[in-house]
Amino acid sequence: MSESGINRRDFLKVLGLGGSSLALTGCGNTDIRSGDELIMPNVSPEDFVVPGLSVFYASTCTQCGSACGVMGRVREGRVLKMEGNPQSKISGGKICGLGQAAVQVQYNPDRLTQPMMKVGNGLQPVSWDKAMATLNEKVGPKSGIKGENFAFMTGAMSGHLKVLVQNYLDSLDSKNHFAYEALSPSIGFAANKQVYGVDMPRLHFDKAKLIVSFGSDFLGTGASPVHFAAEYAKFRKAPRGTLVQIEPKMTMTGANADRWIAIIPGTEGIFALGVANQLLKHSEFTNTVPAGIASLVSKYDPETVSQITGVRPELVGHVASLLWEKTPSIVISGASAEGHAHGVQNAVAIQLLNKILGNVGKTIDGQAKSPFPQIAPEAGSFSSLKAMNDAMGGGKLQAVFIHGANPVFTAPSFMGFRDNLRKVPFKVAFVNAADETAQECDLVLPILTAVEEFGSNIAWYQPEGVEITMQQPLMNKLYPDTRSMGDIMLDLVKQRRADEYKNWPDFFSYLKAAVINMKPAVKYTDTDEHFWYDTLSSGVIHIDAPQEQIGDSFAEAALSLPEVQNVQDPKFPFYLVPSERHYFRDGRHANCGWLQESPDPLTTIVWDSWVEIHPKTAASMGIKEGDYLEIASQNGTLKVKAYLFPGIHPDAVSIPLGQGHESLGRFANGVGVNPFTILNPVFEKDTGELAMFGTRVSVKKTSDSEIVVKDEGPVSTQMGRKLVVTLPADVAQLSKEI
Amino acid sequence: MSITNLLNNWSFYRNKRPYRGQYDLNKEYSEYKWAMALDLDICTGCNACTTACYAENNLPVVGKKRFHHGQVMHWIRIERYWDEKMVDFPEQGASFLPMMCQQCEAAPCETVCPVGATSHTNDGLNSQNYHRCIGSRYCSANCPYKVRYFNFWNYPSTAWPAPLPDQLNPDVTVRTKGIMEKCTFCVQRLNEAKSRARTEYRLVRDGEVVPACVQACPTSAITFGNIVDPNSKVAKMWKNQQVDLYKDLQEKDNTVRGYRILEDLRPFPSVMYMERIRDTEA
Amino acid sequence: MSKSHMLALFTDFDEASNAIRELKASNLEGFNIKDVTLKSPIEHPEIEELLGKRPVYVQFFTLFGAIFGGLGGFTFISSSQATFLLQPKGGKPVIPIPPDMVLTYELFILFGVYITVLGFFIGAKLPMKRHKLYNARVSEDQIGILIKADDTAMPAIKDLMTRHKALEIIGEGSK
Amino acid sequence: MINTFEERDVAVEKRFIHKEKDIREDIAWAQINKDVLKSLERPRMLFWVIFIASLALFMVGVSCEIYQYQTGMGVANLDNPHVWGLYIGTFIFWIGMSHSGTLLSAILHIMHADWRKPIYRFAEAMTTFSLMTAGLFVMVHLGRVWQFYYVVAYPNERWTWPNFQSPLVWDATAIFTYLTSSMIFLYIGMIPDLAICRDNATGFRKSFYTFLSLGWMGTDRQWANFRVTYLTVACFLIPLAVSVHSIVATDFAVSQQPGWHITSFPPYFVAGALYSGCAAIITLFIVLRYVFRFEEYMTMPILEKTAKLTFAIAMVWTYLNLVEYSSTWYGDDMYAKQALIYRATGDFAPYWWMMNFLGSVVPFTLAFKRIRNNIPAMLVISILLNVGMWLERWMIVSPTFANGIYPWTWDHDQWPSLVQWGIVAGSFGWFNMLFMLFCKIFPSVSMYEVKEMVYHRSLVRKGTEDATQINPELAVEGGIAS
Repeated sequence: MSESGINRRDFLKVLGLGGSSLALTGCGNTDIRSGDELIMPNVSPEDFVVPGLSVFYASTCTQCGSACGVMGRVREGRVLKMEGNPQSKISGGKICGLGQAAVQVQYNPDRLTQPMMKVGNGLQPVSWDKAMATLNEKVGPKSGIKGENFAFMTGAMSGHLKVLVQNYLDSLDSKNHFAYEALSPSIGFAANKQVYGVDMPRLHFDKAKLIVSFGSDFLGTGASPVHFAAEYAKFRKAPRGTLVQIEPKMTMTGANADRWIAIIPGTEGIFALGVANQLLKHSEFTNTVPAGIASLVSKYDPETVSQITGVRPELVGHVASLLWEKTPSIVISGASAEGHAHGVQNAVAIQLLNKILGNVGKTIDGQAKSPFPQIAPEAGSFSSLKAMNDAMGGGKLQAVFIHGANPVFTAPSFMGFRDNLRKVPFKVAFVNAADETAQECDLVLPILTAVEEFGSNIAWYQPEGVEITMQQPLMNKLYPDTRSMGDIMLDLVKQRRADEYKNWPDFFSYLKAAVINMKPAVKYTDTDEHFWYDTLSSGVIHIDAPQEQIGDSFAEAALSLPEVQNVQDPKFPFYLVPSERHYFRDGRHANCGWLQESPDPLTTIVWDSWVEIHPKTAASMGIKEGDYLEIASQNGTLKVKAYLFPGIHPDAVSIPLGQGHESLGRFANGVGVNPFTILNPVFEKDTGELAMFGTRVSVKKTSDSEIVVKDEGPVSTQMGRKLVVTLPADVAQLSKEI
Repeated sequence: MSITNLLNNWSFYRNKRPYRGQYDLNKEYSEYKWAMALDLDICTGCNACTTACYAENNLPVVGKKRFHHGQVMHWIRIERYWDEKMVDFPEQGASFLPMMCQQCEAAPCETVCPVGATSHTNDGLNSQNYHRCIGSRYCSANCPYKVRYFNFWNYPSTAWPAPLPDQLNPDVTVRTKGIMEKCTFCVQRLNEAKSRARTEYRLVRDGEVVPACVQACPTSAITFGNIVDPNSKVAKMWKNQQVDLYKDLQEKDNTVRGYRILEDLRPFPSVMYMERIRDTEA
Repeated sequence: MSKSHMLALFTDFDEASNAIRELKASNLEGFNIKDVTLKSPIEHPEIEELLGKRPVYVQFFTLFGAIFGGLGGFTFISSSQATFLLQPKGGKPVIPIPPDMVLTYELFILFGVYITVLGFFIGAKLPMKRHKLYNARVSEDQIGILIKADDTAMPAIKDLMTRHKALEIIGEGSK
Repeated sequence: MINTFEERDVAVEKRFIHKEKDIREDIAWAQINKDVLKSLERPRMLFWVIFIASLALFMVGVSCEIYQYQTGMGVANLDNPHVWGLYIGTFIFWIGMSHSGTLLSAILHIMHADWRKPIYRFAEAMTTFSLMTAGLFVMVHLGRVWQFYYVVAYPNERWTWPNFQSPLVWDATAIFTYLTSSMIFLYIGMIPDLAICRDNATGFRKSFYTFLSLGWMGTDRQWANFRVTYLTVACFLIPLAVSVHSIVATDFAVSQQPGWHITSFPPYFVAGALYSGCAAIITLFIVLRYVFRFEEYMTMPILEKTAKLTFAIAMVWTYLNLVEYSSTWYGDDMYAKQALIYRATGDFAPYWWMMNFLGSVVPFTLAFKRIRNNIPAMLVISILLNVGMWLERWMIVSPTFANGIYPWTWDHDQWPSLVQWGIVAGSFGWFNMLFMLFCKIFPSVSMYEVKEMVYHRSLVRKGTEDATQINPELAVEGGIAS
């Protein structure tokens, strides 16, 4: 046996592997790692592993902030596929493509597999012992670091990990928790706060007969796309609701609208006031708003509105009459209406329509109030990035931790974030892959992916009650030198508060204890252990918490008229619409092959960035598809391929976000451009958030041209074939359908 | 292979054909015929089905260059059409069409395959036998929907850098270069459900098994099931939409939405689409 | 009585045919017209006729081959299809007639040609060893008459050939 | 004065023979042997140059194929709707070329057109070799060529058979039948000549030809069997040739794709095949005539007759082409009409128009006697016609993929890669190589049949001189002696 180079052990390994990778064997692709633990489970399976049978474990998808309950299909100790968890009210058993890609994050070939430390200009691998020793040295109790000199940047956060982060900051006596999301809902929250008194009301699309959406891409990128998609499906069933979308660039939601209206970016509020003006002429609505507001609104007659917004005047009355006819309705605002200097005002003006129509309480009401404020979600904001950037720039910070955010990539270049970060003596990144931010850090710690990790999550949009979605590992950790973020945080907390946390050797035990503490809230009667396992197996803790009351009164002061600078800047004549792709968001998952190859729904472009430009504008400038255009703002220039796209306002150009990575991995690096870099320093006045849609650009055609790689063929219509047939809504008899 | 067999069963061989419920030639009628109903009005074009298909069926990620060359392997693709009468803006949105193998009853691909690598299964699927395929690509040439995807490259050696192969679904083979592949209605799931049902002396229940795209679809726009079972949801929907699997031209009211794509070519597809609705008054 | 061979070569084809005509009429003892073999560089149907009825059977091979190919082909194809029930082809019966006819037709021709050629080899007795009296000039421009006859008749035949201006007369002994 | 039919016949013959003497009837038979056998002798330098060039071209194709075999069909730059490309187009081209040999040897044989005799041998060789080339393309085209034997109906323990409904299986069967039958036909017709070679060869070549000539002695019995066999096989070959290209046409015609699903495709393909074959014969005629100094046998009147035949077939092809266009244009098939418009205006338009020009306009030059008798002009025209016919096959295959039924998958990028071009070029190298080897190993002019031709011409002349001769054609084949 030994002569042939195979011993019994290897033979068994091959046998064990054979079953699962038979498919690969035939293709010469088999990868037998000698002595690897991956081989063993098949020979002597671990508990719950039945070779050949797949088991579904409930967990939570952390690919975006919606916290959908998911199930991981596990076979032979490997997680293979994500499915929706039917017990989750958020996902309803469904899942989006971004969630599917969680397994590609897990098995990503470019994952960071061991701690790295900055040596010279490059990162060098170090052991965990060395890494933790360094951490202790720099921020440990003996380092003498003060609270104000330390900052912890995270992405949007919720659950018990957030508690640990908070506790760690507390132990340092630091208040510098910067929860940063590049695409945060903060402006909308601020507007909602003004109108309803809550951050986020609950939206009942299924109850509405008409949705008028001002740039809200709720099907693609909103608060909870999978949940809203299910609501949308109900909304489209008999009696079929009508969707009107008003936005500068067609989003996926706009593509599904019955009526899509192109509008100059930033003037959505004016349009809403124009509609309000028309509505207030109906006697039923005259007393719904304070007289002061009514008189303010009255100056927005259709002609004026049309002049400002670029929308045909008759459409103002048309939308108003739709709202008049179809009740109950719901009017929502989204990113493209909110991302302006007057974003909150825009959103408030839009929400005014709900108030006039009396939708509050019918299609809009309060979310359930979570009984556990300490684990409540922190949605993140841009202003925290700004605050941290200022602190760094002022040289106040001695050490920063960064987790769940990639600010070097997403911070606009005018902030000089990279340079400011370099001023900080000690930077630590907790990452899955060595992204742009990690490249700048002194210590880069590889943490477990979401499918290897325990955790708890609460979404900031809760469809029904409060749903705490539990995260449990769907498989053993793939790389021995990666660590749980929870464990690291616990270790860090123990640096200073060892006594308080001595009962919990690891994050698992901490989480378990914390979850069991919630038992009373769910009125669970069995033992603690049962509660824990029930929670894990169902994946969700559902709490029937009472709804928050939302404000019904609309203070006159709440509405200040949107100031629209509809001034043409001859140097920068175009509005830049940095569009959020539904599977890319801020670009953190750009290194997944599936997502790169998943065509953009509207342009069907893959593996690239592009600039959408209206065919008419393009024709006037002599631009053809594939021509490289120089899109220049005050803060930078991008060279992007043109794609002629009819669903965009002729005065706007749109570049999708999420691409243009320099250091994320083989699938993302060098693909496309990053429009974050050219954003102008335009800030929302009330919140200080970055006005994403406030940038003006110039467009210059270059002589370069390259073919646009897309799924679409040379024609974009059906060429007379009966492929997608459209039936007028008044002919269809949906109520008779099954 | 004997002449007696031929003579004795001549009328059987001449008359029995794999449609009209005669998939299993040894039975009078078949127990299963998988079919779909796809509501285009609630399909949002979000591509969740496509990604789910990549995950379930070990579809390779081909990369930008090969995608450009049309060598992409998406078994289900979302097509986006603009209205032909569009003036300036697509005021009624876009038309999304998820297009996968239509599992035609009289499949144009089946008859032309020189080696019989694609054929009808007993439950009415249009199957693709990878081992038998020699890569003549005639099936794709004759497919009206162009939903067959050929392995132009040896994807197993390039598409999954380690450790991505760990994600591959062991129930589905990885296809090497030179063979044709296409949507199977997730036949691995169907077979598992069928054998599970058989061990329990019953038929597969409605909704017990669905393909990956159906399972993922956030709006539940796709309904899948056994159309032989009159109580299945899909059978009811087909009946309700007045689409008959075995008719090439449907006689139906103009208010119902069901139709099948390129029906006039008479492939008898097993996927019924339901017309997209637009509120023309909006 | 011993028999021997003799080859007479002619350049003038008319003379050669006259020689055969005369031989046929001569009724020599120990000689039969059936033992005359004509060897020529090109085919001479008119002279062959003089030699009497020497039937060719190739066409019967052809008939057999074609019928066998057609019937056998169809039987083979349809019975193969009848055993290949596992993989029915959408919408078509197990044994579809029109496509099978195409293949039947091809096999009809295939076997027709093959068996015809087989018949040719049998009929022409090919491959065979060359006769020892074969002369290469026969393949060039001369016509040869190979005669098998009793030794007693040989001189008379030789005489006849000489009379008809045979270019050369090669006997078995002369080599 | 012509008073009787007989007199008229004689007058016609006189005019025919004396005005257009397609071969000298006083040519010595030994001279024929000498001239033809000379072509088998040690070749000239030019031969080697061309041979090496062909071999190099073939090796280019082989390396491309090895690369494609190793890497996958993707290197051919085929893509998912556009799954067929030049391989299939060139495959049809070579199959088409093969029809010329059958036309000359079988059809004209039965029609007693004996001017074919000096040129049919190489035409038949062309048939065989172009079929062998076409067969290569079937292999090259397959994604998994190592499994090609699945197409063969061989008995196996799994009881699996090829799908007899598939036109590709018909193709395989038809091509196999045609290839073997035409090889047999070529060989049988060559046996008397092989005997001549045997009689004139020495050394190992003598044993080679002895083996191949099977002991042919030219006996009356052999000739009688030979005559019947040759005629019978010729009778089989004609419908076979027609069926082969009809079946290749059904590859397209039985499919549902626009631009392919056309009833007139089988005759159209057959006409195109004869057309390109005839043009190829003219090319090779001129080359052989020059290289082997066959001026005595491949005479100008024969070239002229071939040219006239080509012209006639070109017009048949043009007619069928127009039938295809007009039936599509006036038909009610949206897809087919769109595909036709695409051919004329889309990405392939330059090639499509060039194909129509070369195939339908250029042959009109053959209407002029001066051009027909101008050898350089004929060489150029014949090559142009074949370029046109090659384009035709490409224009049948590719535009349908690029603009088929389903608009979403209309092609982004259909230009064939260098690998495809390399393999196409390699096929010409392969064919050249085989053909050159053939010409050096086997007599490329049928000696015995030229002799027959000379013999019958001399008979006819004698007959016209004494005014008693009846129809010479009957004398040639019909077995009626004067």
